[in-house]
Amino acid sequence: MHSGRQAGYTFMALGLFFLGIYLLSAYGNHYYQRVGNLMMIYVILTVSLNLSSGIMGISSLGQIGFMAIGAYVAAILTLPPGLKERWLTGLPHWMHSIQTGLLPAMLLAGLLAAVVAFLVGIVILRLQGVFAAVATLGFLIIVKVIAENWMTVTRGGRGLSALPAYTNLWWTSTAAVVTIYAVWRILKSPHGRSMIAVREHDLAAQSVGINAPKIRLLAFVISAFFTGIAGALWANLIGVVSPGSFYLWLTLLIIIMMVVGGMGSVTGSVISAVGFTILLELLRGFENKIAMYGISYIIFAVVFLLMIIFRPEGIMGDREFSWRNVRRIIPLP
Amino acid sequence: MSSTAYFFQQFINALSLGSIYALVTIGLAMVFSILRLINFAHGDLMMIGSYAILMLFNAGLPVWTAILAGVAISGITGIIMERLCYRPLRGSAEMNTLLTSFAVVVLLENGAVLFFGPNTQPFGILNFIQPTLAVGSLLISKIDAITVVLTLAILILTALFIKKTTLGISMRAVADDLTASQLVGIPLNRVIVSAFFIGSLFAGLAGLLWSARAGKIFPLMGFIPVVKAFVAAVIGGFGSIPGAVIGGYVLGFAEVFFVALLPPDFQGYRDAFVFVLLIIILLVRPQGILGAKAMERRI
Amino acid sequence: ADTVKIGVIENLTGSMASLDQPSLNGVKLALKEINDAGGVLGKKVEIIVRDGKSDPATLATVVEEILGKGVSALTGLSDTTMVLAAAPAAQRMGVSFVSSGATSPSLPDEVGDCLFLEPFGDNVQAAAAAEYAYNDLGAKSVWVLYDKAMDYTYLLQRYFCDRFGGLGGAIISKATYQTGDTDFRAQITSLKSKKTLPDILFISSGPDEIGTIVKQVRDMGIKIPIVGGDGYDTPLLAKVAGPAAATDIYFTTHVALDSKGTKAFVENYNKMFGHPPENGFAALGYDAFKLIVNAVKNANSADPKAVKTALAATQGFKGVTGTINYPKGIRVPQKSVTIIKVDGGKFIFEKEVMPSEIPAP
Amino acid sequence: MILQVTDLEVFYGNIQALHGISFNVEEGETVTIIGSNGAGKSTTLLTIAGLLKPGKGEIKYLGTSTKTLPADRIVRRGISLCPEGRRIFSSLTVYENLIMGAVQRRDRKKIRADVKWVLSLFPDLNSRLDQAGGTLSGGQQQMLAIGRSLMSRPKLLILDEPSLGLAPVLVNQIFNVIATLKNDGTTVLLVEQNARRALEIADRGYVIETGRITMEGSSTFLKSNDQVKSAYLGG
Amino acid sequence: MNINAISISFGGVKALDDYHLNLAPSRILGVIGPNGAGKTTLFNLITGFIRPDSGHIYFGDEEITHWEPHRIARKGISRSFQNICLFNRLSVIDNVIVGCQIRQHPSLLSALFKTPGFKRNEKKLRDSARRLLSVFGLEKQSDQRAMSLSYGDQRRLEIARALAARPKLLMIDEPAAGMNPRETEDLLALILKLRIEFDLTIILIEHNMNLVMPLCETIQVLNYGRLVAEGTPAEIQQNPEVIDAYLGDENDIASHGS
Ligand SMILES: Nc1ncnc2c1ncn2[C@@H]1O[C@H](COP(=O)(O)OP(=O)(O)OP(=O)(O)O)[C@@H](O)[C@H]1O
Ligand SMILES: Nc1ncnc2c1ncn2[C@@H]1O[C@H](COP(=O)(O)OP(=O)(O)OP(=O)(O)O)[C@@H](O)[C@H]1O
Ligand SMILES: [Mg+2]
Ligand SMILES: [Mg+2]
Repeated sequence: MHSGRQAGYTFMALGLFFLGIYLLSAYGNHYYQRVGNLMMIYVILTVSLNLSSGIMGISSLGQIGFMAIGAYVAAILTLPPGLKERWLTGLPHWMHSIQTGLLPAMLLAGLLAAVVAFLVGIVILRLQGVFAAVATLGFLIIVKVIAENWMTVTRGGRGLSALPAYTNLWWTSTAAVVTIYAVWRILKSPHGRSMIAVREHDLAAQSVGINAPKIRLLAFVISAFFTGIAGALWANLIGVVSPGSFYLWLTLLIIIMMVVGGMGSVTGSVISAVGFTILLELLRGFENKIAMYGISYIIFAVVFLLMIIFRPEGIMGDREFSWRNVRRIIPLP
Repeated sequence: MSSTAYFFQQFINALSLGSIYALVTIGLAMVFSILRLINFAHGDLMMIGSYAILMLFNAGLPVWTAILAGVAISGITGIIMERLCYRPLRGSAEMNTLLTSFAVVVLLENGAVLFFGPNTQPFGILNFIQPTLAVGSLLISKIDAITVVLTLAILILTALFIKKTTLGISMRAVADDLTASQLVGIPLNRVIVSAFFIGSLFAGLAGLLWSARAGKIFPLMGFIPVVKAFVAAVIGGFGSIPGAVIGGYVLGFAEVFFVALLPPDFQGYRDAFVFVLLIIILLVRPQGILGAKAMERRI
Repeated sequence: ADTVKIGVIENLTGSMASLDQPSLNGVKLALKEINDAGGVLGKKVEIIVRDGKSDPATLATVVEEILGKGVSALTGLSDTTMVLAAAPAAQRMGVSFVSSGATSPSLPDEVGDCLFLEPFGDNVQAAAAAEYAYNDLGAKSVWVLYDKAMDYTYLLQRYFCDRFGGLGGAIISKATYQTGDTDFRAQITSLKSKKTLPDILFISSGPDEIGTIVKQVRDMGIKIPIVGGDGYDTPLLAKVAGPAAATDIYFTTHVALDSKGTKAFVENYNKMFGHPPENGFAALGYDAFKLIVNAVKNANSADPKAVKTALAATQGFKGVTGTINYPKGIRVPQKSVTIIKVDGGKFIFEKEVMPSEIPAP
Repeated sequence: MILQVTDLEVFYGNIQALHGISFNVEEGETVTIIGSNGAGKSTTLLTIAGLLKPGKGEIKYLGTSTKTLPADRIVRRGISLCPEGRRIFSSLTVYENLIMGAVQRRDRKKIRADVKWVLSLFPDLNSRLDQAGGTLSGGQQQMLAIGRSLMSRPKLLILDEPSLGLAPVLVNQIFNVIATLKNDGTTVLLVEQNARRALEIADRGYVIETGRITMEGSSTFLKSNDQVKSAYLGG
Repeated sequence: MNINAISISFGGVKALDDYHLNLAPSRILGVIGPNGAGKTTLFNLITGFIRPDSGHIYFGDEEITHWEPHRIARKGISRSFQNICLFNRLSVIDNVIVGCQIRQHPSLLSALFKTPGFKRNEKKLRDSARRLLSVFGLEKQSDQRAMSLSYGDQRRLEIARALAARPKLLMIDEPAAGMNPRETEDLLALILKLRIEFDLTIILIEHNMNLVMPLCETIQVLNYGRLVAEGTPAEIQQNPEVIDAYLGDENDIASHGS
């Protein structure tokens, strides 16, 4: 198919998507907006996790640690100055009077997460398999412990509250689109191929000149960047960040989304993040109807088990969406 | 209290914490070494075993009968778990099985909350064992002494079992190459189920001792021990049974001595220190302390 | 509408469930009693219950869902962080939120004029405990152990130390642990190694750990009196620690569950759920709900704005957990604190006090 | 007839690898299957061993169908496959690898005797009994793999490219071992790229091309067939 | 290529002992020797996957003894693996493209913005990969995953990938394993052709004398890690020590080989 036409389809789809976003933010109720926001944040988290775990093959249980870093950075930056002065006595003075908007907070959040990922990655990425998994889990726990104990900067277990509710659907959806685009482009570039090659056989990859540690670090850092941004969006959506929010449940949730979508497939991650957000809301509705609290997670676990048993490679495997395939099913102009 | 007495008391505290960690870890390492499966539901087997013991005891069974039956129930639950959740996934990617075990955790914990209610219940089954034994100025808890002995006995027995018996070697063979084990005629299901059963029995036993130490049980109680065991197993060298025990003790000692030696303001950072220690150990020995001696992949 | 709708948000699953489920039970009991007595404003009361799953994101979502259904007010939640995730949405919509169990006194100011606490603030009970320890127990020095991962335990010990120090008591040292720990011997051994032992131990803990801590303290041969807050108010304390260990313990709480005023509550609870209240949060949930209904009655309207105004003006509301007055502009009630003594595993009412000086939130 | 394969079709996902293969092996015979890369030889052998399940067709061993049996039950009946690419247990020692070959047997004494026998066939392994299998050189691993499959004392031994990666002396040795086994009455089904030598030792042979049997006959016939010569034996 | 007295041992076993090599450009060297003699170990040493206990390795005029494998590869040494090491879940053509990428350093930004240069580059990579695949007769399988190839085809793909990196020195470990005599002949012709087309220096490990003898100009024989003989194919074939330890008594080349 002509590549110009494909681009045309893509722009049309994007147009429709943002039209939907417009309708939802103008006419949708708060509840749907909130679900929409969370959905977009999950999309960012899942797609960026897929870059480091699915595509690059790093078994990481620590991804949410980067989200926590992003969230705290954004929280500290956007916290009203008066509160900052009262609560965060450990910050340097000049920071007390600063209160940024969402965009700078987001970028700095992503950047700091990336820097931390770089430092942590140099150490941790030398490990493989379960060893990498437990070391990254360790990273997550270290982040949590620091957040709990560094009273004068994070306010400890109480967390930072009263954050301005900057985040809205426009921000989250734009960030999601940018993340998807970037990861997609990386996947389709020599870097992406090198990542997969290293994942499949790191020694063989080195034998054709790929610097395996470097490419792993690259994937890890980029992935942390977007995850940090998701953290910033989350912080200014929920309005309170606390150490317990960025822990194992969220870790589990996004890994499940990634695996069910298909490790290595950006399309799969998007489908699965959207699908699971909706599924969890529906299940909660059901749970409320029968008033058996906890049943929604039980069903969720069973759904996941069935998916993984009957489609171990996930919804998309490592295949991707293409207009060509769509045309095969629906006749497009 | 003199400073030597202080040190020895902390040493005993560390030993006692280490042994319960070691005991939890052995079962986890056993299942891992066979299936390359980190069974996060191991902690929930502990929980199920403990609830079973308590319910049977409350139903009027004698203590020891209740304990035996409860441990057996956790073993059987392990078998069911393998049959329903892990067998269909056999041979698939590590990430998939890891996640599956997380899903099993979600399933069991939420199920337990629905079934038993979310509240903590006292667990005083072993209270008839006098709590402490005083040696000079030192205090040794009897339950802990029992735990140490039990841990070492289990360690020796399993190590011999894995090394010497045909079933033990078969387990390692299955761990090594699933397809090849089928080709040489290892009865896969039997071997894996045995491994799961033994590992789950250990979980039941560890659950009993863990709950007796804490004096209480609750539906989410399995989570902390399994994370600790996971860490201990990695420190020791995943899959190695003696490694599991060493890892358990390293973890116990690290936790106790961080608290014992650090000023109170830093005590909160205990878990962070423990993980920094873990990462350092792994950088020096990427396979853990006793992990299969860095066998290079032949290419 | 033919019913008055009240939203109830609780963490019915996850780590907070052991506090919030009893709280919900309390709400249900109150609901039954109110509707049996004909409801309010001639209408039945209806509750809309949502589970927050001990997860801030879920809380923030379900609160929007409930708000979308036109409720007059919201109640629930026993933890400050959780309230902070749920309440801002209510604040935005001008719907009041009565937190049934969170006790951080600065909470109302952090959220806004829609947030009310049903229990007293931690500063009040901590000051009461400090005064009781200093004056009644004659304690001049204290050793503190607290859970560093929890907001409640952190604040409680901080206010306690403020007041105890203010009275002239000495804080020998502090030790910490993390929620979920089951082994406290390292901390206890370090206490034992102190040259001079303190007169009391102040242990700031949630309901799930306190039994184990007391057991281990006593097992290690320490007989010093233990003082604490409303986290102790659960039968578990005696059952986990055992009657021998659960002795010489004093704690502050909202109400003595065996006192005359609460007898009916405990009995009705037992009748409805087949067991006595698990912990103090049941009574708090019960009171918070009745407090809201009371405000609806006073406002003579189910409109959120009117309910909010009525809530803020609450005076002399008699609940199981004490009498609630909101002084002008303050949404933390001035309530007296009950002090309970534990002896041989039995909870004994000691006295009801109002601290003479309260540390600033 | 010890083995009878009729109309076997095997799929990998959607890809059909075998399009209806039929052949048989008589008791005591040595039969070889030759074919170029990707023809489907290994697929055929794996299906017989029970690791792949046929889409269609029948496999009869000693008169009964083995189609639904799991692989370990097939081994117990006396079929042993030494797979392509060795697949020894790399973390087990050489000795343990051999013991695993006899995992189904209960006669401890004879197992020990058989270990001796295998080591006499492959003396190179003798000094490495406690070495981890994974650290052996390619050729040593191949010997171990064959030794391991002999340990089950199979009635039907199936070898997939046993000479792969072996030094010429060892290739001789392996073929000698096969000859010995043949004399002892073991039935052998052999897939071997060294087609010339395979035909020399075998009684009969089949030629397989893209999943179909295209020719069969006695070894002497195949060896002298022009098509076979030009396609598989080289000039 | 120049190797000076390298030795390495694994837990007491000398896998390679005082090994020397001096290889002029454009030559083809065969390395033979019994199983476990240390041939693959030699390859692993040269390509940087293991470090020698002692000795030096030079390539051109640079010492590469302690370089990382990827750096050595970029310098112009490519290899194939004895135990096949493909990127299993990448398609056949992508396996080769990964090899072709070696000389490229496109920036991440050009990929993000899909610049024209980036697109041109991608097309170039794909074209040259396709050409290589057709040389190896794998063009029909180019969109399959590497793991779905049969053993023999996987061996070919290994060589194709190594060649894709445009090496000056190509090192192939048992390329004819799993090929029948006819296929071996084709491979022989192919290597000869490639050698000229790409101006290659080649080191070959192979047990199949039908490939080694006609192809190699020099042959080295290893046994227990030691160099026991070096010479032209004819010389080696006559060497009694080699016949005894390696080729076998009856010298199969005469009776069974072709
Ligand atoms: N795992 C697999 N997935 C998909 N296709 C496969 C797989 N294994 C083999 N095939 C395909 O099945 C066909 C037969 O392969 P098989 O391995 O049986 O060939 P072979 O005759 O043993 O070849 P060789 O001599 O190279 O070993 C080939 O076309 C191959 O591409
Ligand atoms: N990582 C290792 N650990 C222990 N021993 C090793 C290791 N690598 C190689 N060896 C030993 O070194 C020797 C040489 O092995 P190498 O693989 O180089 O042999 P080779 O000449 O390639 O043999 P083949 O022709 O069978 O492939 C063997 O005895 C082998 O067991
Ligand atoms: Mg084959
Ligand atoms: Mg070799």
